[in-house]
Amino acid sequence: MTVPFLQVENLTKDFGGLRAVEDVSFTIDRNEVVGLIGPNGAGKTTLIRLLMNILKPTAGKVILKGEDITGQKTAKIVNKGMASTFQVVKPFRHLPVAANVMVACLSPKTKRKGEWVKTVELRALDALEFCGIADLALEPASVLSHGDLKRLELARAIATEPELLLLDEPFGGLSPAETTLVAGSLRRLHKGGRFGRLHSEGPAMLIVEHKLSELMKIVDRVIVINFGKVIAIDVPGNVVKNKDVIEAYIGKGGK
Amino acid sequence: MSLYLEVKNLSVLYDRAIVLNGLSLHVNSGELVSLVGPNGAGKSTLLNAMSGLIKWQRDTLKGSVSGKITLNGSVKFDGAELINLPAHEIARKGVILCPERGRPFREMTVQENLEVGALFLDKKVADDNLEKVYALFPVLKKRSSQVAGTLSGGERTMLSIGRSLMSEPKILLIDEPSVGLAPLIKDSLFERIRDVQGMGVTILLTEQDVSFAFDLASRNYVISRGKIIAEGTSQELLANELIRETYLGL
Amino acid sequence: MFVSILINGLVSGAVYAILAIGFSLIFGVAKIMNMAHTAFYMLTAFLILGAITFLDMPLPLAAMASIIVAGLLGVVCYKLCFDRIKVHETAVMIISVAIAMLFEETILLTFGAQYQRIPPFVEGYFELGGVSVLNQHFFTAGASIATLVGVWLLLSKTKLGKAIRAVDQDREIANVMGINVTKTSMQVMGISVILAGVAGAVTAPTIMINPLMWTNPLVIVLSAVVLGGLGSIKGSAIAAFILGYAETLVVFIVPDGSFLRGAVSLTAMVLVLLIRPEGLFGVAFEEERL
Amino acid sequence: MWFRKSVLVIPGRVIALMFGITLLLFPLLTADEATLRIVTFAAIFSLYAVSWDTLTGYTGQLSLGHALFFGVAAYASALLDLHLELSVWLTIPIGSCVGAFIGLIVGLPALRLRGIYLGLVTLAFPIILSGIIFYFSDFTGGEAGLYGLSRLAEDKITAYYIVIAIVMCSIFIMFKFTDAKSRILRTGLLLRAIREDEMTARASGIDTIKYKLLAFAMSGFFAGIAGGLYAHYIRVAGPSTLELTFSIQVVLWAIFGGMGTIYGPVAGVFILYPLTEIIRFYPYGEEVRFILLSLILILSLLFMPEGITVWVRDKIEQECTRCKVINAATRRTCRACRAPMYLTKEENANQGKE
Repeated sequence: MTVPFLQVENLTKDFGGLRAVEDVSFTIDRNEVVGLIGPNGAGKTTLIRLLMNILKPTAGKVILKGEDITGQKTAKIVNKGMASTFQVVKPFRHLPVAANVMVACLSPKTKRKGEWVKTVELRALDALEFCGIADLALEPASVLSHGDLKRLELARAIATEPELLLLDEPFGGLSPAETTLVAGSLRRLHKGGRFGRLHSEGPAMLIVEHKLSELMKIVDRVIVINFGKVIAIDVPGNVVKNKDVIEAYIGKGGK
Repeated sequence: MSLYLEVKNLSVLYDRAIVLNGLSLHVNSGELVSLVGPNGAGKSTLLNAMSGLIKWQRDTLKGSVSGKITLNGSVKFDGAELINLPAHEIARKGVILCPERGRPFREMTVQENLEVGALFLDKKVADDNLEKVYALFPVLKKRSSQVAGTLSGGERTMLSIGRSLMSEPKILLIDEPSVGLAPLIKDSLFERIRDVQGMGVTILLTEQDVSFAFDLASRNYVISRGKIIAEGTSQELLANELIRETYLGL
Repeated sequence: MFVSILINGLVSGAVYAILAIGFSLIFGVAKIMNMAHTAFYMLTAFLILGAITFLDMPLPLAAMASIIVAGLLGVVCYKLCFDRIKVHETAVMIISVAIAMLFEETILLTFGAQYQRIPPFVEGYFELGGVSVLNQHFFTAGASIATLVGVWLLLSKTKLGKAIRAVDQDREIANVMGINVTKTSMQVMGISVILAGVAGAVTAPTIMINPLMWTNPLVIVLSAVVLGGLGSIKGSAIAAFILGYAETLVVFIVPDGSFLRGAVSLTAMVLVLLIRPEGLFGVAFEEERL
Repeated sequence: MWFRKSVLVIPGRVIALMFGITLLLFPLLTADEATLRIVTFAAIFSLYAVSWDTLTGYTGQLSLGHALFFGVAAYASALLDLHLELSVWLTIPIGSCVGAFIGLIVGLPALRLRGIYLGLVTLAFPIILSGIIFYFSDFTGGEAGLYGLSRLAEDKITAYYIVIAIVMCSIFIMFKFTDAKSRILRTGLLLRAIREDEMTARASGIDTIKYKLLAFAMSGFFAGIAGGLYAHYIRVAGPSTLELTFSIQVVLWAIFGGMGTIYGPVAGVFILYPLTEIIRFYPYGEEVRFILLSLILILSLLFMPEGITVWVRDKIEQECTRCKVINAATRRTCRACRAPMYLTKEENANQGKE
């Protein structure tokens, strides 16, 4: 039996009296795209922050490539190959867009002999180009619109050359056309390869999203959580038919 | 029904990033209108702009937090122009904001929180209002001497609605009332909002939870990227396949 | 020994508490790090001295007048300086340092650098547990505690007090609840400086006054405010008492080590902050850390 | 060629260059020892102010007790000089290393604290240390301090050149260290990123703890050089170098000049420090100099809250909105991409109206 790429065991998080995430366990394989859905306030964002150790879990374990990474520094986790985007985008506002991505290109993980220092700018530009905002590279990040910020966040995450990418609402606030575009890039990214000087390892992905129709097209499996608990893990086709899921989403009346 | 609140061509820019893009909407007297849309569509910004918070941020913080803020357009309420009024004047005219997650004054007790809502009113009126709020939200009465920071999510939302009711509002702007609440609490909050409307208060609320909003409101706006995309009753909007798929995600 | 530690600690603790409350009020309401806060305390002491020596006023009247003048001066400073550049928080802080310097140097110029004495409000002393305690110390302690009670009543019972606390905790929400934040900020500046003035007036007779006497209390007040948890008015008052007692104890244990007073209370502050980064009574909200 | 392209066409850099040349030629302009002394002190203090700016202006770690690094290095150099009789060329580097080490120690709380909390903790350290120094006055000289240190050089002019050379090199190193646009050292970019948003920096895989400690150590090291030079120049290391006012002074200089720019603190020191010294020579100058100084500070901050150099820079320089190259404000087209500059000005003015 092989070790799963990411294994989450009984992850739990309390905020004061509130249990935001309760006993969540699941696994993600190296070449999978997994969706994470659930109603507002179900604990999806908290779960991602727990995985990245931005919040400290109350109990439970996160195991990446067979190594327990619970409680390790966020930067270290990123360098082990797990990167994430955030729902609330906080760029380095006064730095140019390109510099925002360059910071990620400077992380130790992306260090490769010789070419490292020389190609930082170029690789940052390639990441921006991949996300479709290369024309804004010199503008300070504070002038970007919401949609562009989302793409900047994606560029920043893929510039760390992750093997597992956690995306928190990558389509949030994007127009339908942009959504299709970004979904396309995600699919290309998942296949892996080189985009200019940017090296993609074809990361596995965990995508939190509300736009189910778009999400269902790109994912292999879906995890549904509600009130911090996993209520279903299944392929997209079955999830939409699941009684618990329908109830959680539409509400008890089933209106 | 008379035209009560009218927003025309409202634009908000943070630096050069457009958050609201020439948005227009109106609310009639006594109506309950909902505003649905995804994260980052500009719902909260709209309510903040209407309640004068954006103007306050522009004048006081001068962009030290999120860059230069530009605010244009017109917000007319009951015939008066609000856009250039300071936030406290707007509140005294009866347009009150209930912020997302309630934002109670954490270190004050529940009763003090409520009293803050009526600071600019006479003591006697304030006491009457307090009675009314306690009658509407018995749970607040039970917790009246508890520090607001210890309240649960649902109680916080109720406290913020109660606090706004203290200032004798004509129109309530409720920001995401149902966010992060359990279904049972959602249901009871649903009833309370109905009660508030029954008291003759006009309500404009924003929601991400479409089913919650559509059940509650008589008319809905769908907002995306700082613009109103569609307007109509719940049935009309749900019948429109395109809107249902792309904007509501149902 | 025990009695005098008790009394002296009480006196310095109460005075620091008044200063710390004033400081944290204006910091909470208007986000002004007013480094000139204790300069107003020094200023009031010298205003009293001036009123007595140059205008021949009786002491209580001189004290009242000085406190009011200081308060007005505070509001003027707020209007002329702080209010106009409140966006730039560091610039506000530096301006307040400059104002403190201005006060210090003006006083130096008019009164000179030597230590001076102000007559006590009440004469005589009192035997307690074998130690003689000056009546003035009792007066200082009593007046300080009365002021603290007054502030507490103001904040918890009056409309203004509720408005102040609301603005202190969330300026934006207070604003949309119909409170005029700008007006409240100015009132708080007045109150804050008047508190500093009261502290100056009641302490002045117990110490030798000197134009440089504002730096040491400033350090103590800053550490009390941080120790209590920024933004917690109650916390800063309690921390002020703790530091007041710590300081008194040090003076008793190491009699010729008055230079250690500041060092010890600051060490206490550093240690507490290392264990609890949000201060003794501050609240850390984990959800909001990101 | 490179020099003509990127230095001579930008007014700010021309001013910096002229300033540097003036400093180097200064002893030829005047033989007055008092003036030379003032300029030497200004140079030492500007290094001190720049080291504060590296830490607070660039990395965003508020330090209100910077005198600690300065004073510790001054004392360390003095002790090494008096007890071990080492040469000046050893005491100052070792003293600065002690400063860097202290920087690391102070940096440790920085990992848990931020903003004003950190500022207050740093403020506490020099005061605590001066308490200790008074307590062990036999070893540390107490109130009077340690005196009779060896000179930097036998005559004043050599000493002046030693100071100027060391200060200029140090400031240049720090300029490179903090320059976010530098292509050689990437630390500047990372430090700016930490100041802007530490969490995002961490999520980008940057070990922010390491870089914060690096900033503390660098800042401590260069403040230490300034402290060592100062101690050897006046031949005394006393508790005044640890005073609260000395910590606040550096903040005044740097913010008056312009925080987050290396040239700002230098300009701040070279304007304010000579001013306070020169006023002394006038009648009543000694008494009113600090009153005048504080009035100047208040007025300048009211009108130039971001600092004097930033205000001047915005008047004489302009960034091309298309290619972000710095141009003189007088140019009508960008020197790099030929885009018209006056258009961009209008665009900026119209921005709010769309």
